[in-house]
Amino acid sequence: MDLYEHMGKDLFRAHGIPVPQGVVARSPEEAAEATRRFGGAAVVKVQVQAGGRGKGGGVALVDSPDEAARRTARMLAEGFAGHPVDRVLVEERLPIERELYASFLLDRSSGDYVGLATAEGGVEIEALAAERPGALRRVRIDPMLGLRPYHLRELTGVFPPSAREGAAAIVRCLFSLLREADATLVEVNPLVELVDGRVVALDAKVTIDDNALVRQPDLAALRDRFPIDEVERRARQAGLQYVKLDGRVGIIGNGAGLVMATLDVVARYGARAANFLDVGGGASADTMATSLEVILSDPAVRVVLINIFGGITRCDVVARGVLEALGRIEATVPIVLRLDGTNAEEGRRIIAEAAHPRIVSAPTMDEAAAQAARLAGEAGP
Amino acid sequence: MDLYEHMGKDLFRAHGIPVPQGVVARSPEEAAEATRRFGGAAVVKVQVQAGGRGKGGGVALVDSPDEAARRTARMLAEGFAGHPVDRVLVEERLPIERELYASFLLDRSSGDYVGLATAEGGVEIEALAAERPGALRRVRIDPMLGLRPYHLRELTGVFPPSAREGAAAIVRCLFSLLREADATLVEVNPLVELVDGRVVALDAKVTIDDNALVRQPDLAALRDRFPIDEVERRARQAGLQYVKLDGRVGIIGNGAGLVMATLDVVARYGARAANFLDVGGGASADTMATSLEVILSDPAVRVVLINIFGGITRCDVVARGVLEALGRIEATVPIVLRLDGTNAEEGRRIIAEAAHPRIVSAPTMDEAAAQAARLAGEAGP
Amino acid sequence: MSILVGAETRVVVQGITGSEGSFHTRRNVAYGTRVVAGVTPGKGGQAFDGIPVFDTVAEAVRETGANTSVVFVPPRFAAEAILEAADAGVELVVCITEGIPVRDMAEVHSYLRRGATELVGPNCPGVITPGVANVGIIPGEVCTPGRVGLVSRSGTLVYQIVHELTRRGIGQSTCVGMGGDPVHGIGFVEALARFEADPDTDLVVLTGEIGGDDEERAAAYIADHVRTPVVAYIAGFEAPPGKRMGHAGAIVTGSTGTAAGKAEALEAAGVAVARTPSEVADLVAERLDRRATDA
Amino acid sequence: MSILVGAETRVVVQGITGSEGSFHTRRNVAYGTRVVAGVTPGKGGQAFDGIPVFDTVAEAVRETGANTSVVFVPPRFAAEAILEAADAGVELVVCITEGIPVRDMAEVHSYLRRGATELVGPNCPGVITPGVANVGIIPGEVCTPGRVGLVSRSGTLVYQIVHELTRRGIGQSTCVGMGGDPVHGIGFVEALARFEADPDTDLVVLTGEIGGDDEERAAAYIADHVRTPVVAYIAGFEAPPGKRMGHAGAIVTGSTGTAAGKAEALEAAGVAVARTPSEVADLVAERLDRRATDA
Repeated sequence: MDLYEHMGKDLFRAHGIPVPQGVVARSPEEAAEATRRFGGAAVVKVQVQAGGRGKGGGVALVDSPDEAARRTARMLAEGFAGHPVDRVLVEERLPIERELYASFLLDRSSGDYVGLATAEGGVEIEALAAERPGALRRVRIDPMLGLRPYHLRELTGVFPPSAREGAAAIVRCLFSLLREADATLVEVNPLVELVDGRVVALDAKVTIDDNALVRQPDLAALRDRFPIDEVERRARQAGLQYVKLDGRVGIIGNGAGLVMATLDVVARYGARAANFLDVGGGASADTMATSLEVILSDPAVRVVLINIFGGITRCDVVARGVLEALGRIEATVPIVLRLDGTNAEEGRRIIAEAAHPRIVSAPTMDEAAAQAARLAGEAGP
Repeated sequence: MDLYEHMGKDLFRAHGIPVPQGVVARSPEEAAEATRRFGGAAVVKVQVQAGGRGKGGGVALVDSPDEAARRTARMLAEGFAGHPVDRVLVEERLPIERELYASFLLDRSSGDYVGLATAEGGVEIEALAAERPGALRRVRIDPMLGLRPYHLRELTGVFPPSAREGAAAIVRCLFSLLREADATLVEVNPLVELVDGRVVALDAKVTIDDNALVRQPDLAALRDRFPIDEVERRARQAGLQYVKLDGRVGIIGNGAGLVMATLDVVARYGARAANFLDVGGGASADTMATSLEVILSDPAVRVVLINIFGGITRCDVVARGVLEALGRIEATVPIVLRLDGTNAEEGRRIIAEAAHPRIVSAPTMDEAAAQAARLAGEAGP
Repeated sequence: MSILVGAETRVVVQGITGSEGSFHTRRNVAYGTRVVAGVTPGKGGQAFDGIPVFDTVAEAVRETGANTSVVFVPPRFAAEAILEAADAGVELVVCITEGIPVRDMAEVHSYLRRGATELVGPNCPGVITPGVANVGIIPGEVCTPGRVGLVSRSGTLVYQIVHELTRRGIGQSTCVGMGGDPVHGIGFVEALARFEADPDTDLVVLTGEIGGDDEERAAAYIADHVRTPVVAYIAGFEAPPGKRMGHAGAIVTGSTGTAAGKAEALEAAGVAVARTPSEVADLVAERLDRRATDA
Repeated sequence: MSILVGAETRVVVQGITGSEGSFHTRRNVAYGTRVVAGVTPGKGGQAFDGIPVFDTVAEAVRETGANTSVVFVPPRFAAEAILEAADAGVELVVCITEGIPVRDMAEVHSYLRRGATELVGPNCPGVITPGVANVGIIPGEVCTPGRVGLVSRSGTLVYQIVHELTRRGIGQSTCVGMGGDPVHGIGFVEALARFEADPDTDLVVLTGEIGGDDEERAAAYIADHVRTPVVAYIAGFEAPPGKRMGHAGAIVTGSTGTAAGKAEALEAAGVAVARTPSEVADLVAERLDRRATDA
């Protein structure tokens, strides 16, 4: 779960990391009021679960409450890079001497924590890493060992001496936060040295491990604070992994890999998926009904492809679930159903006997995809 | 540093481990008074830095204050197994259902912590390990991992079910104590289950890592509470490693290994060492003077053998130190001096020029030992 | 004949009395797997379908000689369960549990680095050597003994691809579901090394997914160390961009994690990359035929 | 030609500006050892006798290619210094520091188990390959190049025995002072394995002490793995009983730790055990003569 900057900064504050004074504004009026409080000059920043705000116009330096209101109004209206925006962060403007960079993350290749630091903050860190790797200090930290004084010395050694002490205090807190909040990424870009010598986190990017939310109740509560599509909310509440796409073939499958493969096979037959939907291990009537509802709520969908390979999931249960779901909701488009694996024959027999007018059975994944593409009116080669 | 039982029990209490009520008594009167307080029956235990008290008469069950006074008087007068006794621990008597055993220690072979537990407490644990190893549960604990619930389950699984919960709480605290107090051994033998079901540590054996005393000021303060020979105290204060032995050849050397080897070589020539004395890396006039004083205070000494192999230690410095020391104190016996290694020639020249009547130079360790044995009147083969 | 699990495998099931554990224990036993012990703290001394249950893995190992553990305990206890198995001297731990916090797994990963215990998973379907032993939740019915090895990040894709192979009469030496969690045990590289050393594996199927750089590292390893033919499939050519670990994540892995990027890396290492699961089976059949012709 | 240190050794001195560090750095440099860097936090950018000083070992390794570290920092920082060297990728750490709390060393020991860094010490005199490189505080003057390896728990006994060998014209391939602390790095077994693999070591001298069970484990290893002749000396036949770790300690080590017990174990493994240091040299000379006669 990616946190909004202002949530990240709340965490920073709680862990003793200095951040600028700021106020979350949900309207132009609130933004103007906050700017007034900061003496008439402020920074207005869109709050989205995405990066690249500086370049993309998501950050505005404003010199009056009016200007803050105007920029906020536009941000709320236009969103940012396809993300809806329901709030901005209005912060005091600070006199910056130089911009630095610091981050910690869990490196999935090695299973270790990695700390990164550079004196050239504020730029795109990938670009810096590619162009001038020598400018980036990289430290591997064993998860059982934790951050040691020499790791800290190594990371902050890349900063100018004037900023080292202030930065070291922040970097140490960043690592505590990473572990205590079950984060997989904490990034400060830029970390700034002010004209008066103080070091402050001007930005905050924090990603929390979804698996750990059960033991991070405060962070888990934030999950519901992000604006989310009504359909996605419904899917999530039913425990479904749902992502909206822009094709015409609605997809339901069990297991992320199989669903992704289904998307690929549908593409192979010339059509495009309308969504990614993984029912996971369960395939009860309720699950099937919710899945169908979610998918059929997308007006672009011309056909639904249900692709189940039974392992734990039993195909007879799926078959009954689909039929029961269709008793509850109206199927407005054809449904191509492919059942394989555990109890597949039984499942196919149940479907055949029901002879539901909307259901088209397919014996293999490829034939199911071909059928679905044809029914979507997108049949290709 | 081995703690007295009552010191170990103070530590136990501080770490939440239940122990019997007890009072340290330094006189028969104090022991009688304590026994009175416990209702007239008590256990009196000598406090020494040694084991085997139960068998050796160091523990007495007393049924009256008078008996407590009598037994205490004898313990204070007679000492225990050659150790002086300056105090006893008087404890309440508890109704014991059964005796168990639990310990943790740092295993020098593997570098891991090891936990040991058995339901057959109160006996000699080496004997049990040798005779019925199956009765002893042994768990290896990685120092970075620490004690985990499954380690605890494995250790306490050897106890009868009625005692497991109480024992588990104690065993967990024992491990915390081990690490927080920088102990290399914590042992409870017996750990007892009382008739009322409570589990209590009836004994406490704790060894503290001497190297860690610098960061354990409370424990370091205990160091001076043990009764110690005046000569040993002087040696220790001068930073010398001194152990009294019962031969006639006083030994001074640099490095534990070399001093032990000197003992061996002296024995080879038919004599026996009067002591072990390691001056360590330093060999100033002060060190040499104190070393000679310490050794010459032993009336059994007939000759002193100084065996120095210079590495960091420089032989010229040693030579001057010995001469200066002999200017301050009177050498009542001959001193055989062997100098080798760094600046040995210079050192020998200094000795030769000084022509001190008590100093006999020897070119090698073997010749020095032969000379010393001869001068001690113990020359052998 | 196989890798990781085989005729010598003696399984202890951690969480044997739980609903998942008991269900799959029965299936694994029915398949012929030697399940010699179970562990459920507090239930030591009981039995499950005649299998003795112990309080600790150490006890199970001591009493039954178990050398392989399969973990079905809930996520908040699962990392501890792996550590326990490792400390008990089990050679292979297969962790099925999904949803273990990655911080816990990072600690486990660090600890296992110093010992002799191998881990498969977590969040994986397990390992099956068809006809011999099934440790985990892969449906044994879809598998058939043979000489093609399979290693997959996705669980259901193991089933799908094995099914496609079996339909064409192509049997499997061992199928490994390595799991898709960020920090995991045996990965492509370790599985490939084992298949390469297995005289009874003629070809390896590698099933990847978008995200991470496991496939890129596998490609580099194949180029340098693997002579056995490899056929790959990467799920997610059409999938929405995977979750990334932020900007810094991309630097560390040195990969953008797309299916196309992964396919390209593998193809550069001489791997035949299929675009769909059925194409995997086609490519495998073709390679095996070519090999037979060459021989 | 040698073990552990040799012509390829590039040393970084941790604590180079301290009194011990600076003194011995000069001696090691004078001996011909390639000391390429020093580390003292806060003094990065300075130089010591022309040797660049860095704030961290990682930086020293990056800038100078150091592959061996020698630690002279005070006891309360020494364990961290070893961890730092290991994380910086140094291959060998020689820790001279005496008085490190054993809890800290236990943690270090656990950490090093999983990596590629070797440790000698702590509380040791270091390692010298006579005529080539001296890493630590062994006085180079007493050594002479040759074909006898030496490994010792005691520091001054290294000097004494090397001196006895040199006096008889017997040179040394490498002398290792392993240190006498309870938890330490390379021990007898690891040193023996290296000497056994070194084509230029004809015989090994092993110098033990009372206490612990290092010598007993060495004996078992020699019996199974060592063909190179071994001559041993155990100091302390006449010494007072060594400090023991209480009753439980004796069970764990399976040894009472006496010199006689150790000598007996070694003799049972075919090792010639001397009773005094000079007898060590006699036995070595005798074995080498016999070997020369045989050849």
